[in-house]
Formats: sequence, structure tokens, C-alpha cells
Amino acid sequence: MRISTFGYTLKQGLKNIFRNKIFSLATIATIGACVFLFGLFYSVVMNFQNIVKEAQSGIAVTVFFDEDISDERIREIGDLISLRAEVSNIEFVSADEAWETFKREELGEYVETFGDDNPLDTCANFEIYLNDVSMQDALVTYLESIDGIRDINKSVIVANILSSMNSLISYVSIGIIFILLAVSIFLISNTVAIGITVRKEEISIMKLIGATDFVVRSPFVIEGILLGLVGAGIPLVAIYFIYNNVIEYVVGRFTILDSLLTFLSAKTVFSTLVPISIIMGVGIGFLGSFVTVRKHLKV
Amino acid sequence: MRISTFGYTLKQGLKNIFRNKIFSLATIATIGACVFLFGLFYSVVMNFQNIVKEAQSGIAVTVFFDEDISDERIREIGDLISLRAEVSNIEFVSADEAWETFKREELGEYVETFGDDNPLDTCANFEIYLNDVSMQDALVTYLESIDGIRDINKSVIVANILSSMNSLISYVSIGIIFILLAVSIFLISNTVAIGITVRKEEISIMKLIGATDFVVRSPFVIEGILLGLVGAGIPLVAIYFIYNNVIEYVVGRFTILDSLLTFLSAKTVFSTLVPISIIMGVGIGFLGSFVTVRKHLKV
Amino acid sequence: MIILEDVSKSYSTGAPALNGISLHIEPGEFVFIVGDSGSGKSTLIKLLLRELTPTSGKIFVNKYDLSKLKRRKIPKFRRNIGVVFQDFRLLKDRNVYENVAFAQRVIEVPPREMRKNVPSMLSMVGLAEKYKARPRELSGGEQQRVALARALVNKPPILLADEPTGNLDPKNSWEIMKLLEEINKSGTTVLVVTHNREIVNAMRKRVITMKKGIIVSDEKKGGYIDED
Amino acid sequence: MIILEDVSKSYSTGAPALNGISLHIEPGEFVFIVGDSGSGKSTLIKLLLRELTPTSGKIFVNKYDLSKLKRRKIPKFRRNIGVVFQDFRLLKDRNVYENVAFAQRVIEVPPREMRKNVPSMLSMVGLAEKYKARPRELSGGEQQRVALARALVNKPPILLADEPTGNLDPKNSWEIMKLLEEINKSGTTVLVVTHNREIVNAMRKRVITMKKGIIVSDEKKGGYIDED
Ligand SMILES: Nc1ncnc2c1ncn2[C@@H]1O[C@H](COP(=O)(O)OP(=O)(O)OP(=O)(O)O)[C@@H](O)[C@H]1O
Ligand SMILES: Nc1ncnc2c1ncn2[C@@H]1O[C@H](COP(=O)(O)OP(=O)(O)OP(=O)(O)O)[C@@H](O)[C@H]1O
Ligand SMILES: [Mg+2]
Ligand SMILES: [Mg+2]
Repeated sequence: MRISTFGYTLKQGLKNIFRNKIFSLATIATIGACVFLFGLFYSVVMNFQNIVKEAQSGIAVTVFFDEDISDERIREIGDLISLRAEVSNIEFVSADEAWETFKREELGEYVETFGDDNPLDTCANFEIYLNDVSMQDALVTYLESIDGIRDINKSVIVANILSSMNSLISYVSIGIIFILLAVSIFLISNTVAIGITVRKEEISIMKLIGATDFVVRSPFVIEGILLGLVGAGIPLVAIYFIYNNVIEYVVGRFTILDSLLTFLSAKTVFSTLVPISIIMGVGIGFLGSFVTVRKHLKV
Repeated sequence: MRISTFGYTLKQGLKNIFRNKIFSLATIATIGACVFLFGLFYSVVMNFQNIVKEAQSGIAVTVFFDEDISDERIREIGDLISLRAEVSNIEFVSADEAWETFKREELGEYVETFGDDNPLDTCANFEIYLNDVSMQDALVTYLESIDGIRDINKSVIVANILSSMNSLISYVSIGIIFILLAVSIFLISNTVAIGITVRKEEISIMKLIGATDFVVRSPFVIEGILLGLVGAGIPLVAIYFIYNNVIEYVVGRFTILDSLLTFLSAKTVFSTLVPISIIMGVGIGFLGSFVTVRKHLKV
Repeated sequence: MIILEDVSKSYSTGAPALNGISLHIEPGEFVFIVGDSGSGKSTLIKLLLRELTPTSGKIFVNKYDLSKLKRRKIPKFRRNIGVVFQDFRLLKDRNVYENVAFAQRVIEVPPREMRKNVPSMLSMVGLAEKYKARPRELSGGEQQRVALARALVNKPPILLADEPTGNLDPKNSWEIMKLLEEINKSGTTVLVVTHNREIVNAMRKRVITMKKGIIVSDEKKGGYIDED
Repeated sequence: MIILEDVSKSYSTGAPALNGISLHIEPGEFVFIVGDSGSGKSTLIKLLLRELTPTSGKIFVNKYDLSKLKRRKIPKFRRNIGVVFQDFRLLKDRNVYENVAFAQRVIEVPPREMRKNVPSMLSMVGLAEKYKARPRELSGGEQQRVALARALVNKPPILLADEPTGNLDPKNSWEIMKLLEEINKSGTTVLVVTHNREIVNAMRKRVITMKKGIIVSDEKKGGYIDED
């Protein structure tokens, strides 16, 4: 290919965009809408997963000791536990601390009906935080084999709920994102297909004059890639602003939820969202024009 | 308009669909994809709101009485409270019942450190369930004015979290559904616009032969309505099956969540989803063709 | 029937296509319009159909003052005019029968009559057998005859034909011209744009010659004027 | 240069458009193809360009056996042929200059030469001033001349022209025919489909007459054959 031909091809690709304004706008709009929806749900889903993960990290397995245990042995047990892979953090809680926490968190209104004694004087314990709630059972099995442990409190229900929620949300997210991707690809190729059908005549004329498939196709492919790029870029910018504002608004408006919900920074979300969207836009723009032009090249 | 002309118009509308197969498929696909996404999120959002609403209905305001109160007065107070509009249900809990519940729900592992006495012997109370958690403050103000009430336990945090969650979800849902609707309308009119631009020439020829706007436009409008109807119908059927299967799967797979999550029946969701979708499909099909044809009628 | 008073038409680009044309055509006349390529003949036809509006000047067709014609009234006005476009303008995705029948549907001819008129018109232009073909399945000349059939099927009071025989062989061209002459005899005002010197010279009708947007000659029983 | 051996072509509908045509055209010949509307002239041209493939028979053009031509090789084959289509087939959204230049780009003419060739070709067909116009801003005859300029600009060894003067006035038509004759004299094999009896009779070239898909006459220095 001559350099002049290459330059011409590039120029034609750009010109095509302005020649078929309605079609170009429609394509950009379609790609834009799809990337927009995709990005929106991707952000929501990422945050959802993050919130559940944060909630999980607050769940602890509590270990109570035999009544006649020595401080020495307690320390030994603590060392053993912290060596386990599934343990992220371990904390010793003395009997007095346990009673204070219990009074504060559980008794509430009823606290005045108890005296000044500590009814929990045998309740010194370890609070063990896990890397992943689903690994709780493995840890408990191990703990049960350790000498000197009287009882293990494993908050089965909350742990199970959280781990179920986690996988449910993962499934639903993957499902939704997959559906969105499929719908997007479908819609975009649709738009590209109609657009190129309109130019079927143009393609056949070029071929009859003796142009090769490559020469006919190149401007369309370049056009597709450019439209994909613009179509993916606009909604990304939009989502960036929306994302920051919505989070600011939610944090400001629902202060009560603030402690429960930890939102991801825009940077974290966009570090994966941007490449996925750009690849999606450009890839579909490229493939869409490449495939649909081919259909009309057989002249 | 002659009857023969009317029949012809109808027939042309139908024929147009088959004449421009790519365009018809593209339109149906676009409307279908949009209604599909819309329906999907509508179902998810409806269920979400329902779950939060169910959770709210489990929240109670607890009322404790003066220590020297008569049973007579307790009954009087109970009658007064049940007359309030915001109250959905009121339950009397005796001191013994309170202690049993407390032992079961709050003490858990620690229960054995308490004796057989009931430390809560002054804790007979009313549990008052509300129609709407956000009305709690109004009720509490009223309760404080009643004679013979020692203390009111209003579970501020959970109530606030739930009511915040409720309005957050409402906002997000309305936002998402609004965005989806806007994107749908945009995409569909886009497709219709490209399709009709292709037929610009056809429209101008008809007008030059002396056809009125009405005659030129009618087949396009009929075509638009039919495409809208088909485009909305297909995803509704798809969502119906997906919905039932997904709920069945979730309930079966995540038994632990079953007690927490109450799903709406397909019938409940579809009683509003179907009319909205059909109106959306047909309305956009109608408006899309009506408006875009007009642009080309000025010949 | 057709009156032009000092009509000019400029497109957005280039020199004016028509430059101060005045013209009277009586009801029942048969007029040839000839002239160089690009001299404004098609522009004139488009103005008479009100596909275009003049930049200046007044046009009256069939007693309608086109400058005062409301948009709503245009379809009714056009129903009195049969047109053959230079580029045919057939409805691409309808067959030959439907293309011709469409003109009848526009004036709401009862279906029974339509089913007689259309085939008889098609056989008059020699396309009786091709009634089921789509325009793109026809040869150039066949398409041109479909366009002619569509213009004639309503027996309009005015016929505007822009180069109706450009893609036809001499024999076919002559037959078409005879057909137009016949229709003219039954009362239709006929305007034919043509490059066919043989036919213009043989038929001895009124000939209007255009050049660069003006009328350079207008002769009763005229002939094709050659410059060289 | 061009050889047809017992070539037939049937479209999916209707009678065969070509019915056992055999034909030899030597390099450097100038041939008119005439015949009734629908007799298969355009079909023949389309077969020679390999826009269509014959139902049966063999076609050789410029030493290529079209039945054995690989899809990949078609563009190269077509670059030796200049074509004027009956319906012009201009690129609608490019201007006159770009339409003509496109043929040059296809054979990768250096830009510097192209910037000389295209304007000189446009002024040869009398469209030097219209180089910026889009096809729809041109009159019928102007479009036809753009199509001709595009076919000629590469100085191809073979020229196929389907009705290249159908929308042109007699003077313009003559000028175009003189141009084709000149190009023929410089070595190009020229095939012209036409209905212009005057020109065919005056030029005394080889004339092939078709009727209903067969060749009914083939005369050196012939004329237009009238049945009546
Ligand atoms: N839409 C347009 N925009 C700009 N210029 C135009 C347009 N249509 C026609 N013209 C120009 O106006 C002039 C007259 O065009 P018109 O089509 O009336 O010519 P004509 O007499 O019909 O020619 P022909 O015999 O070749 O068909 C031409 O020079 C043409 O280039
Ligand atoms: N795509 C097609 N499908 C079916 N029939 C066709 C098709 N193209 C042409 N025909 C038919 O084949 C016959 C020959 O057509 P062709 O275009 O070769 O005629 P032609 O000699 O060029 O006529 P004209 O002088 O009118 O252009 C005609 O009867 C036409 O109706
Ligand atoms: Mg013209
Ligand atoms: Mg032909």
C-alpha cells in the first residue's frame, strides 16, 4: 500500500463519520448508552461486593478457655492460631473487657437490673477475625483439636448469611453484567449493520471499479474504531462525574449508613472499568464494521 | 378515507415489516433489549423494596411500665396505643416471657453464668409494631405523654438504618429506571430514525405523486406500533421464565436467606410490568415513526 | 393552463439554473422543451410540480397560484399532474403493478376499476408480462416505461415528462410519443423534455429551446435548433 | 480481447436475458451494441465486467477466463476495464472530483499525477467548473458525463459504455462520441450500447444488433437496423 493510499484511507474513515452524520450519531449514541449502562452497573456491583466484604471482615470466631487454664497456655494457643492461613487478626479479650462490652452492646436498657459483679468472670477469650468467612468451618475444626479450649462461638448464622449474600451477589452481578454485555454487543452490531446496509450500494460501486476488499473495507473499519472510541469515552466521563457526586450525596444524606457502607474510590473502579469499556467500544466498532462490510464485498 | 384505502394502509404497514427485514429485526431487537433490561431491573428493584419493607415490619417500639402499675392501667394504655394510626400491631410481653426471650436471643453462650432468678422481673412490656418505621418518632412523642410509662425502647439505630436504606433504594431505583427508560427511548428512536432515513426517498416519491401526509405516514405508524408490540412482547415472555427460575434457584440454593428475603410472585411484578412495557414499546414505536416520518414529509 | 412570469431559480451553489423565464402554455397544448445539458429543463419541471419553489417570479399551474399554495393543499394540486422523472423515481421495494397502482390509490380509485386500469396501462407501454418484477429486476428502458405508465394511468389534465425516452430504442420511443400524442388529443396538456432531435423534428409541435437558464426560442410547429 | 462462447444468462425470474451468445471482439475495435429495450445489452455488459456470472458458456476478457477467475483476482481484472453504467452509479456522498479520482486511487496513481489527470479529464467532458458538486446537485446529463470521466480517466485497455449519451443533447452526444473515437484510436477497445440511431448510422462502425437475448445481426461498418 502506498503512503498516499494509506493517508487517503485514514482521511476517508474520518470523512465517512461526517458524511453520514445520522448514522455516526446513532452509532456513538448506541455505544455510549451501552457503555454507560455497563459502567453504571459495574460501579454499583463493585461497591456492593466491597460492602459485603467489609461486613465479613467484622465477623469473628470467639474462643473460650478451660476454667483452670494458665496464662502461659493461653499465649501458646494464641501463637498457634495466628499461624493459620485463614486468620487475618486475633485479639485477646479479658473477662473484664468482655463484661464491659456485653453491658454496652447487649444489655442496653436492662443493665441496671444487674449488680456490680462480673457474671462473666470465666469469659476471657480470643476474637479471631478471618480472611474469608467461608473458611470458618476449617478453622473451627482445627480449633476443636487444640487442648485447653472449652468452647468455640462461631456465629454460624451471620457468617452463613454473609457468605450466601456474597455468592448471591456475585452470581447476580456476573449475570447482569453478562446480559448487559450481550445486549450491548447486539445493539451496537445492529446499528452498525443498518448503517452499512445503507452503504451497500457505495461498496458495490467501489468494487466494480476495481477496488480491493482491503481498500473498500479500511475506511469503514477506521470509522468503526473511531466511533467506538468516542462512543466509549463520553459515557466514561459522564460516569466519573456521576459516580463522585452520587457517593458524596449518599454519604452526606444518609450519614447513618456511612459506618455500614464503605464506598470504593472512583480511581479503584475506573482502573478496571476504563480498559474494559474502551476495549468493548473499539472492539465492537472494529468487528462490527469488519464483519458487516464483508457481507457486501462479494461483488 | 375509503375502506379499501384503510385495508391497503394496514396491509402496507404489515408488508413494510417484511420488506425491510434488517430494519424490522433491528427495531424489534432494540425495543426488545430495552424492555428486557427495563423489566429485569424493575423486577429486581420491586423485590428489593419488598424485602426492606418486610424487614421494617419486624421492628418494634418497646414500652416499660412504672413499677407500681395496676393491670387495669396496663390494659388502658394498650387500648390507647392500638387506636393510633401508625400502629399496625401491639403485643403484651410479661416479665417471664421477656426473660426467656432475653436468655435465648441475647445471652447465648453466657446463659449458664446467670442463676435461675429472673433479673428482669420489672420488665413486662408492650411491643408495638409500626406501619412505617419513619413514623416512629411521632409515636414516641405520644407515648411519652401517657401516664404510667417508665421507659420507651425505640431501637433508633436499626430503624434509622432501615428507613435510610429504604429511601436510598427508592432513590437509586427511580434513578436507574429513569436512566434505563431514557436510554431505551433514545436507542429506539435512533433505530427508527436510521430506518426511516433509508426510506426518505420512498416518502418523497409518494408525496410527489400527490399522496397526503396521512396516507404516506399511516403505514409507517402501523409498522412502528406492530414492531413495538412484538419488541415488547418477546422480552416479557423471556423475563417471566427467567424470573420464576431465578427465584426458585435462589430459594433452593440459599436456604439460609429464605427467612430474610421474601420474593414477590411473578404475578405481582407482572401486573405492573406488562402494561408499562407494552405502553413503552407501542408508544415509542408509534411516536418514533410518527415524528421521524414527519421530518421527511415536507416535499 | 401553465403560466410563468419572470421566474428565476438559483440553487445554493453555482450560477442560477433559471434566469427570468416567462411562458404561457394553453390547455391542450403539446410542447417540447429542448436544450443543452444543464440548461435548466429539469429545474423547470420541478418548479411546475412544486417540488422546488422559485427564487423569484410567479407560477400558475391549473389555476393554482403556486406561491400562495398552502402546504396542506399541495397533494390535491399534484393529483392533477402526471410526471415522468428523469431518474424514474420508482418505489424500489414494490413491484411494477404496485408502482403504477399507487398513483390510482392516491386519487382513491375504487379497487375494481383499478384492477382494470393498471393492467391495461401496463400493456400499453409493453410491460404486461413484467407486472410482478421489482424495479431493480428491470432493464433501464423497462423502468422508464413503468414511470410513464404511472404518470398516465390517472389520465391527468397535465403531463410533465422529463426525458421519457432517453433509455428507449427508436421504435419504442416512437410508440411512446404516439401514445403521448393520443393522450394530448383527448385533452391533456403535455410537456415533454427531450434530446431526441429526430422525434422533435418529425412531430412539428411547439418547441421551446433553453440555454443556460433562459428561453432562446419558442416556435409553433418548430424543430430542433442546432447551433452548428 | 473479448470472446464469448455460447453464453446464456437467466435471472431467477422470467425468460433468459441472454440465450446462447457467441462473439469475438479484437483488440482496438470500436463496436456498437444496439437492440430493443430489454434485449439483454446491459446484461452482456455486466457479464463482461463479471458483475454477473453466466448461467452457461465461457467468457474471456483481456485474456482472463472469467469462469476460472478467483475472487481475489477480480479487482485486478476490473482495473483494465473502464465502465459507464446505464444508471451512472456515482458515489452519492462524494463530489465530482472525488468520484473521478477514486478510479485513479484504485490503481494507485501518484497524487501528483492524479491532480493533473482528473481536472483535465473533467474539462474534456465539459465539467471543469462543477468539480465540487455532489451528484445530486447535477443535472442528468452532467451526472452521465461524470460517469464517463470516471471510466476514461485511467485510459483503460477496454471501455464498456452502457448508453453513455441517453441523457445528453445531440451536440454533447456527438462530442462524447468523438472523444470515444479518439480514445479508440489510441488503442482502447470500445464497446458502446446505444439507442442513438443518428450516431450509429453516421459513424459506420461495427454494429451488433440484439433481440430477445440473441444476436440477430453483426455488421462491419453497419447501421441501425429498423424493423419497420
Ligand atoms: N440540487 C442542485 N443544487 C445545485 N445545483 C443544481 C441542483 N440541481 C441542478 N443544479 C444545477 O442547475 C443547472 C440546471 O440543472 P437541470 O437539472 O435543470 O438541467 P437540465 O436542463 O435538466 O439538464 P439535463 O438535460 O442534463 O438533464 C445545472 O447546471 C445543474 O448543475
Ligand atoms: N436482476 C434481474 N432479475 C430479473 N430479471 C432481470 C434482471 N435484470 C434484467 N432482467 C431482465 O432481463 C432482460 C434483459 O435486461 P437488460 O437490462 O440486459 O436489457 P437491456 O438490453 O439493457 O435493455 P434497455 O435498453 O432497456 O436497458 C429484461 O427483460 C429484464 O427485465
Ligand atoms: Mg434534466
Ligand atoms: Mg440496459
